[in-house]
Amino acid sequence: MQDRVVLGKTPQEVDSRINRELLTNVLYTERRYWMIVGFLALVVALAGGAIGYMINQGIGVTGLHRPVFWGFMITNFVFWVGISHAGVMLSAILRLAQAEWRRPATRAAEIVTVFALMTAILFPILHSGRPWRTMYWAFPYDFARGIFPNVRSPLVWDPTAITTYLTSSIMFVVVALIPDFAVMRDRTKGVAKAIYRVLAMGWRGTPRQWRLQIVAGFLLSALILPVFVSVHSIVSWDFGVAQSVEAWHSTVFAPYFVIGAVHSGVSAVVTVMIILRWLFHWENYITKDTIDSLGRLLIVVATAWFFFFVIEILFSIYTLEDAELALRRMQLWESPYSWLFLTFILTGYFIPVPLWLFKNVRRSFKWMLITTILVNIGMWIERFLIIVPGLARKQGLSFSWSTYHPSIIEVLMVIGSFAFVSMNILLISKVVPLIPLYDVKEGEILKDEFKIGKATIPATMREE
Amino acid sequence: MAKKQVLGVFKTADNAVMAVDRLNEAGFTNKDWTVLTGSPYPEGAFGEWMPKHRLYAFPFFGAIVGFTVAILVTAGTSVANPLVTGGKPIIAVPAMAVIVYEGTMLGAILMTIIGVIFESRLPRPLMGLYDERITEGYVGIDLNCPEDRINAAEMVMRQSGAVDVKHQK
Amino acid sequence: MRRKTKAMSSTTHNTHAAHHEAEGEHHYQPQVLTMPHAQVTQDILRASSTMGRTYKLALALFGGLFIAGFAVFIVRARDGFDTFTSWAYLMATFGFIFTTAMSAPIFSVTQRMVRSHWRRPMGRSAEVLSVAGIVGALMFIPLVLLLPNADNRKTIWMTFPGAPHVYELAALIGIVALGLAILYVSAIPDLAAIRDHGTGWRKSLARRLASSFRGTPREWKGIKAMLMVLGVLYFLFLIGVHTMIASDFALSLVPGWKDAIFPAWHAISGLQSAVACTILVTFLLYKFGGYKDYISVDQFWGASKIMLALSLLWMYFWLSGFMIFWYGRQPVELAVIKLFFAESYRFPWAMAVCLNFAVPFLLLIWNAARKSMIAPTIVSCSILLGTFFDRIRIYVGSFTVADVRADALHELHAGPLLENPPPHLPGTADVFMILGGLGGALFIIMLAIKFFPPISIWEVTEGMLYRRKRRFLKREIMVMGKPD
Amino acid sequence: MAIERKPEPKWTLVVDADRCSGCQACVVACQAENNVPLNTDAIFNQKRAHEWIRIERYWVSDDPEKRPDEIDFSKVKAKFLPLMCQQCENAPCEPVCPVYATYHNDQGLNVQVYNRCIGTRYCANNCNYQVRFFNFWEPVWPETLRNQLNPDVTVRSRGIMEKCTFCVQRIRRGIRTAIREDRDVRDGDVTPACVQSCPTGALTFGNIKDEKSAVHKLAEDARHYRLLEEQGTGPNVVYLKKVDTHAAEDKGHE
Repeated sequence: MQDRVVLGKTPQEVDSRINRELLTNVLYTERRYWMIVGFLALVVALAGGAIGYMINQGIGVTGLHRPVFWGFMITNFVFWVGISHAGVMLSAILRLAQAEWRRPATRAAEIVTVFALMTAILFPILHSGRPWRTMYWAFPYDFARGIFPNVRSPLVWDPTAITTYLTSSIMFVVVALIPDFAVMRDRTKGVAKAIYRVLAMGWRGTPRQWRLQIVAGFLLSALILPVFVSVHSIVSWDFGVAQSVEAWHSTVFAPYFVIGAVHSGVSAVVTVMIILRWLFHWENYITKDTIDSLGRLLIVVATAWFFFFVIEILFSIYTLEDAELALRRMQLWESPYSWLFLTFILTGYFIPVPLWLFKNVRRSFKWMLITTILVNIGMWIERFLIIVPGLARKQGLSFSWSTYHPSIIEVLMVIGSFAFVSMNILLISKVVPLIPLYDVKEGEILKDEFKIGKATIPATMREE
Repeated sequence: MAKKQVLGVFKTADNAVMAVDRLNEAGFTNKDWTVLTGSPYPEGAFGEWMPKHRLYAFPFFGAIVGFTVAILVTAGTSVANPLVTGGKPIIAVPAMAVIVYEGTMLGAILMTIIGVIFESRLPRPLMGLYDERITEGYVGIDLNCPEDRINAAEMVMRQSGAVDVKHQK
Repeated sequence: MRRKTKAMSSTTHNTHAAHHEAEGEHHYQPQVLTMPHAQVTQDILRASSTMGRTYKLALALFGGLFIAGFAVFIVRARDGFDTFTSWAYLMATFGFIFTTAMSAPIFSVTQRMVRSHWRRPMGRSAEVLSVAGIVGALMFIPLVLLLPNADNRKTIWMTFPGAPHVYELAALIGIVALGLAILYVSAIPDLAAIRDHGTGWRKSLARRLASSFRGTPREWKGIKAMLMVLGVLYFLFLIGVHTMIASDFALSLVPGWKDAIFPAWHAISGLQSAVACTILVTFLLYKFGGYKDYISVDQFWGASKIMLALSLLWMYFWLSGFMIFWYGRQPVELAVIKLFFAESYRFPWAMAVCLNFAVPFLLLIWNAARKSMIAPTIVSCSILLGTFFDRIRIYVGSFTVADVRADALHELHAGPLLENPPPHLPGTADVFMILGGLGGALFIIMLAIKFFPPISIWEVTEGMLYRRKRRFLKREIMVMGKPD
Repeated sequence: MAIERKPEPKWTLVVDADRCSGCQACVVACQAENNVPLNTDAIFNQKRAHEWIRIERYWVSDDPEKRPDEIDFSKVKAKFLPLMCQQCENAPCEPVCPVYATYHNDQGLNVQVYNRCIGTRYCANNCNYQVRFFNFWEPVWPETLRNQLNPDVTVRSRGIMEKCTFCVQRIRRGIRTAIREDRDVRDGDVTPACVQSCPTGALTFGNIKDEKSAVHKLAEDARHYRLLEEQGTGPNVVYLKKVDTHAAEDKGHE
């Protein structure tokens, strides 16, 4: 049973109500909002301190050493790139599939993408030995000496892919924002009005403008999907191409990472939306149906991810190579990795997915919040378990096998990154509505229903 | 003679449609008026005039540009700085392919954005006649009519239930 | 309900595929069937029970091919099963049938899960294709016997008892059974229709199969639930079987070839070809089957989007495997690249890339092409042909190596294949076996579509309930019901 | 200047595992020659020691099939594997560097450009032999040692990679002499610190392209093998098997 909220009788009622309810935070802000933002800002400041200390002292302050040269920071980088795959996944695929329930969900998801990606980019730079010289890492500007980046290096592919993805997703958001800027232009006063006036670019809402909005939505979705797939594939190749780390040198990495990213990303979006729903009173928009459908989607995604997880392990151990077995032994049986692995596989799959099979779990905000957070705990650990053990058990030269303990600095950075993303999402929610107004209004227009015998069937008008 | 804008604001889409029909009877064509709505209506819901847009051309153009630039940059830099690494060829096609791909997509997407803004005739610094109630769910009919017929047009709109009608001074 | 304007427009549209293009407005109108239920039943039953002359000729031809192929098979089987190469092309043919017809039901399964409306006239043709599994199973048995024991070589079976033969057979029989089960369950209501309105042997057979289906809400609920369960099972099973066959008949026969994505890629090309052959069948039904009223461009449009996506995935999966090998440059990896892509089997690979990726991509990125009937059909043909070349590349390639390096199957890093074996070209006998296999599959499929209505009556009529037209302000628009 | 030498020499190091007594003299010599930062206790315990050449010691039981708890420790032997940068032909560490800080020069050397390096540490991850070292801290020398720093060798700052260079400074000097005397380089022109200091003569260095050179002959030796050969890295360091009853042990490194 879909529980459709009736927002009003006349168009005026509906639209003004949507404007009122979805612009609350933009037009009027509650105190608890500032309290939360303030707290997050504190955490971010702390992490900032840690970063400063690291840049000043050198990478020595981390727990990294030979042969574990990559640790928490890269794990976190991969994790955030993963989260960033939610936005496009949801808004693009669901828009192409013309899923009605996507309407309230899209923008929040895209915003998560943008900020997750921005945060992700920081880490490889901070993580490098001399962050202040990373300019020539990505940009071929040194014509004077004719020295350029090495096209063959995955670490050059990364910046290309991520900049492309970041630019596209920002544009994706901005284009969809124009009509909503117009709404705010008409609602605000004074300076704000002037600013929104500029941002809205003189939008009036003619049929042609709307048409192009919608066409652009489809077109950009179709264009951005291949980018989104490529980004995490390239991130996965940072590891995959490394032939000397047998645990990494697996052909399945690209799709495995992508689907894993979608798994964690969509979960993150659900988490974020449930929290925002509580914070901004979105009861009429983020309904049980929304998270129910998201839950169903998650079951499929999670299971697909699990399939890749299984073949990744199966096809790496079936040749029974010493180094490979040593690695897996460490991953599965040696503390602390054994505990991490257990936590990961339980929280990443075996707790949430069976729960999602129950309708009343999928339709309960509390449970979806819990399960989706669990998933992301699991997926963070998954990245860690892919990156670190592989390095700790590299090749047969067991003389320099080792293990890794993160330092407090790295831990602070990781925590900070979470605070940073959340803070940014909250701050942006002060200037733009995180639920696309016009999309919801369109949904209201297209809503319809008809009777079959005694049953009333909820329906929607379809232009195509 | 000089044309002036007349804007009628209607409570419901039905009234707007009624107004549109009457205007057409009164000798205006659907090229003279356009509809202003606060949210997208199905195409052709008002029998409005919808000139074809060329949005689809933009991404292809962008893709071609992006592709060429990316090829030049990747091939150029590898040739300009020909250092052997790991026994790989100087022009390493699979590696270049990755970057060229990203370049192509970036070009396509950026051009699409430009296309959207250009094709929807934005930015439009002088908005012309507008009413803030439109983003509240009211429907506006923006008629472009010769000065001597302004009153007639306003009359028509009022008759078909416009809550408010204004025109350029 | 806000903005209710006029009452439902009661204008009925007797629809023809081309008709809605002639609809007044310049925007696209999906097909909405509004003819009475009885007419649907009559039309489809009539079409599915008439056999034209060409049909009979084709049937005879395929039957003959099958028998010829079988004879050749017997002759060759007398020399025993000790060399891989002599059975390579049989394997390739099996691989092809398995990747196309036997994987086809996945299309109807997935589309039913996402409750798409356009799929309704297509689903059954996908399911009917699963009968090819019977021929497939026949071909598979000797091939399994060919496999060496898994004990002293590197296979995914490690040291399971009876591997791989037992599991392979079980898996294949399982997938065939599931496919037929889906076909049967989804056909029950239509069989009931045949029972009531059919004639002759169809009537009597349908009576036995449809048993006492009367169409109570409970029965409908049961059928839908059953289809859902079978569908999920089928999906999981199909991916699994693809993985097993890919790894046992290709991966583990090439020493040192360690490639985790290969099975997944095999499965992807399975999905791609599944859509392809469904589209092809739908087109044939439209052209020659006499189902013009029930098949419209909607089906092709919807399916070709999926086909485009899958073609991109096909390339992507391959690339993500190739990139690792190209970059790794370990001797084994270089050897594999040489064998399958760069040297020995360069030609079939080139064909596969063109037909499975280039053609679909270049044609289907154009909406105009997707929204036509002919373009998706051309693409489907090219994909099927490409898949055939590709299967030859994979299986013949691996089998030749298995003969050359039988000594090294147990090794860890078997090093480069001693000398890269030359491509193994088909002899006359091989050609006969290929044709025989394909002929058998087509023969049984053609028989099946004359018993099971290839257009599902109940799904079409159900669809009629949920797609309606109404006026909205000044235009006509389709309203789609969303039952749950 | 080495560029116009025809034919370019191809430098090769031969390590005779049978002669190695694990005395670590090479390690010390390398440390002194190449301004390798001091490995204090603290740094060593952080597992961040710099050892451009290191002696890997493996305990070899009498029977590889035995589990540790069954091994008869009276029969266990130590086995030494001097390990330095293998200057691979297909060096996995090279292509992954985004800024060309490491590449292959035309004398078969895998060179490290300190000024270019930004310390992504990707090369170290992608090195099969784990012979690349990262400067986690700014290297410091006590006042007393300042004067022993080798003026021919850069002192690496914090945040960059470094590794064995086959004593490139000595190679350059050797080539310069050869050019001055207008002849091709021959044995004795170039002797890396480790080779020079090895008391048992386990290490031999030279130009493998030169038929008369010692390394050329040794590389043909029946005992020769290259480390992790199946990885296809094509090392320029040749090892000579240890002659003992437990030849099978070498599997331990493969």
